[in-house]
This record gives sequence, structure tokens and C-alpha cells, in this order.
Amino acid sequence: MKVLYFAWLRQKTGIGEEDVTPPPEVADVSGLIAWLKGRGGGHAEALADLSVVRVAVNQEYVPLDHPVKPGDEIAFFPPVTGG
Amino acid sequence: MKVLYFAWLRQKTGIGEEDVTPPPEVADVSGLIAWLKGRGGGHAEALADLSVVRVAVNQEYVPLDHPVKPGDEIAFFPPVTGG
Amino acid sequence: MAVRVQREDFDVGYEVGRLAEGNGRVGGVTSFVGLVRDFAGDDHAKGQDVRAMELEHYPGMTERQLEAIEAEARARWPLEDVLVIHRYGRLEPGERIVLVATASAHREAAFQACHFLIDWLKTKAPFWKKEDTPDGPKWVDARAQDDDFTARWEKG
Amino acid sequence: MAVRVQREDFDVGYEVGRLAEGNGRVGGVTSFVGLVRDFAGDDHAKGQDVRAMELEHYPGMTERQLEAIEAEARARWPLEDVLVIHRYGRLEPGERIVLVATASAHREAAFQACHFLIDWLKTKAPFWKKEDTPDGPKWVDARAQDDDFTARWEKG
Repeated sequence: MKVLYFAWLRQKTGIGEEDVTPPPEVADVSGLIAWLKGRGGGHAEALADLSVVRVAVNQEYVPLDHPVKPGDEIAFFPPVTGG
Repeated sequence: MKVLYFAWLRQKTGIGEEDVTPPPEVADVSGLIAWLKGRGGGHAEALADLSVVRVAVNQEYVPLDHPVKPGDEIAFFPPVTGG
Repeated sequence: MAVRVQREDFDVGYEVGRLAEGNGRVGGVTSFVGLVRDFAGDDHAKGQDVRAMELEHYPGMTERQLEAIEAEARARWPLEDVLVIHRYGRLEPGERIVLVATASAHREAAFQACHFLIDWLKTKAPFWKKEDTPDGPKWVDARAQDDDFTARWEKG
Repeated sequence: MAVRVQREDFDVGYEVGRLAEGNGRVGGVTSFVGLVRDFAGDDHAKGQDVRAMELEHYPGMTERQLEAIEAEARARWPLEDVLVIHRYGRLEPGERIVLVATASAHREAAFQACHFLIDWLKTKAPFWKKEDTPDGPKWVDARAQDDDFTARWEKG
């Protein structure tokens, strides 16, 4: 699956986009976050406080228990500040 | 005093503006209206239904019991429809 | 104070741009442009065709009322600038009648003030529309709904 | 559908004019133009100077969200036309960021829909602002107030 990071999450992870293949037991957003944090480095810091992280799966906002599957595009970003 | 008529009140009275000198007992807008209607013709028809007439004295909206005096500019017109 | 009553058309882009020009405190400009419709009344399906309208006003009182409305808006909201332009004379469908624009640091203030201004203007500024319909010219009736729209801005 | 996400500036007069062009049913066009302010935060007296900002967005999701917001506005109000333009990239104080414009037979619908669109856009469209301040670049924090402004449009 493709994972995207925007704004300060991109800066903290050090990457804007990565292709990942988590183990099959990673079935939802929460699971994916735990797995990404476990890889250490910037990801753990970027995803430390989920109260300031929004998640989209396939470009739609989703809650943390939303399922994820191979082929999905998952994005992590701060609350939006456009307009 | 100067009396102005706008929109269909101007059409019904047949005049846009007139200088009038009512007798001294004409002290407020109601009195002026009664006196103007008493002169007959278009004025009686124009001022027949006061629910659709608005009044301004010296370019400010006023109620029917507002005083009028020599030198005032009194305007009669329908509810406004600008914008 | 910026209130203009004129026969001539106006340039929306220029006027809206000018409200913020050189003022870095402006975060948003809300504007409303009123246009002549090609049908009478509120319902397109039922309304008669309108070929043109004549807008009459009360010179002197119009400016005074618009300035009072503008002052009220500035007293209620933190506005950086305000502009009201209202045309009179003969206008055809599609022509601009009125422009109300408000500039503020805050979009909420700009929205509220612009909405307030057009609502108040509709029931206070002495303009009258006469529509040219297939049955001849007809004075437009004021709408009770416009009084309701104005009333909602009255202070408790 | 008229949603545009672009680096380039836009012409407010042209865009607002086009919404009504050739459509005699349009009685009013409400628009909002958001601009880059020269101070950070909500209070001019307290805010740091802003020399420029960088607007990042999520290509693809941005258009999708804006189109969803537009569809929602069209479902709720009788609109003749809608336009949303949002810029990204580097912008300096005074530059235009966003334009939202709505055209309707009825001014109330045009106002409500325009206000709704900018409120929703503020909390749903994936844009992020980074301000260039004297202390260096800073990501702008989302405001809780914007969530309140969005929440008021939620249906009972």
C-alpha cells in the first residue's frame, strides 16, 4: 500500500510518500500506525500524538478503525488550514 | 414645507414635488395627510391606504405622529424595493 | 465611508481588489452583486418576463440611509473597509444593480457584515423598481420576507 | 462542477461575472476572496509578521473534497452556478488564496451557500499553510473556531 505524509508529518518522517507491505495482521489504520511507529525514527515522532493527525484512505477521511488493504492509498496529515 | 412623492405615489398624485403651506393646526404627519387628501384628486387615492405608504421627514423614516413644521421636507413613498 | 449612487455600471474586480489593496490586515473580502433577472417575482416558472426595469430613488435620502447602514455595520463588526454601490435608471436583465463588499481580518466578520448590509439596504434604502413586462410597466411589490431578513439583525 | 486548484492567480471580476453571464435567472452572486495577511494568528496586535507563506496540498484528494463540498452546497440550495478556486505554492501578503462564488435567483441562497462552502473548505480541504516569520517557517495551527463554524452547517 502507498502511504503519504503531508506538512509537518512529511518533515518529521522525512518522506512524502512510501510503498509499504505490512504483515497480514495489519488490518486497519490503527494497526498500520502501530506498525509504522515500530519501524522507529521519524515515524514514531510524527505519529506520537494522534489527536493532531488526520487520516485519509483512498482520499476520503476515515476513523482509526477503518480497514486498510493492499493497494490502498493512506495519507497522514495535520488538521487542515486552507482557505 | 416641501412634499415629495415617489414611485406609484408620484404617478397617482401626478406630481413629484410640491411646496405647500397647510394651516397651523396641521402639526404632524397624520394631520398633513388628512389635509393633503382633503384637497382631492390624486392625493386622496395615493394616500388612501397608509399600510403601503412610508413617510420620511427630512430624509429620515418617521411614524405618522411625527411633528411637521414649516421648512420640513416630507416624502411619501411605497415600501422600498432596491438591492 | 464609501457609498456611491450612480447610473453607471461598476467594475467588480477593481472595486473588490481595491478594498484590500495595500492593507495587509485584510484576510477576506465578502461581496454581493445583485443583478436584474429576466423574470418577475420569486419563482422563475411562474414569473412574467421582464424586458427591463427602471430604478427610481430619493436623491439625498438614499445616500444618507446607505451611510447610516454602513456606519452601523462598522460599529458592529471589525471591518477594514466597506463599499456600497447602487445604480439607478434603466437596467436590462443581466445588468448589475448593486455591489456590497466588506473587508476584514476575519472572514466571519466580512460575511456577517456583507449579509447585514444587503438585508438592511433592501428594506431601508429608498429605491423603487418598475418592471417592464408583457402587460406593461409594473411597480415591484416589497416582499414581507425581506422584512424578516432585516429583523434577524435587530439587537435583542 | 467548477473547482480549480492552481498556482496561478485568478481574476475576480472575470470569474464573478462569468457565473451570471447569459443566465437571466441569476439575481445575485455572493463571493468570498481569502487573502494572505501580513501577521500570524488572529490578532494583528499580537501576531508576528508574516513575510510569505507556502501552501501545500494533497493533489487528488483536494479536488475530490472540493467537488464533494460543491455537490453538497448544490443539494442544499437552489444554485445556478458555483465556483471554487484555491491556490497553492508560495504566496505573499496581499495575494489572493481562495475564491468561492455562488450564483442564485435568491440572495439568501447565494449567501448561505457561499458561507457554507468557505466554512467547510476550511476544515475539509487538505491544504496546509506554512508561514515565513522572523523566527523562521512555522506551520499554521488549525483553529478550533473553524470546527465550530463548520459544525453549525451540520444537519439536525
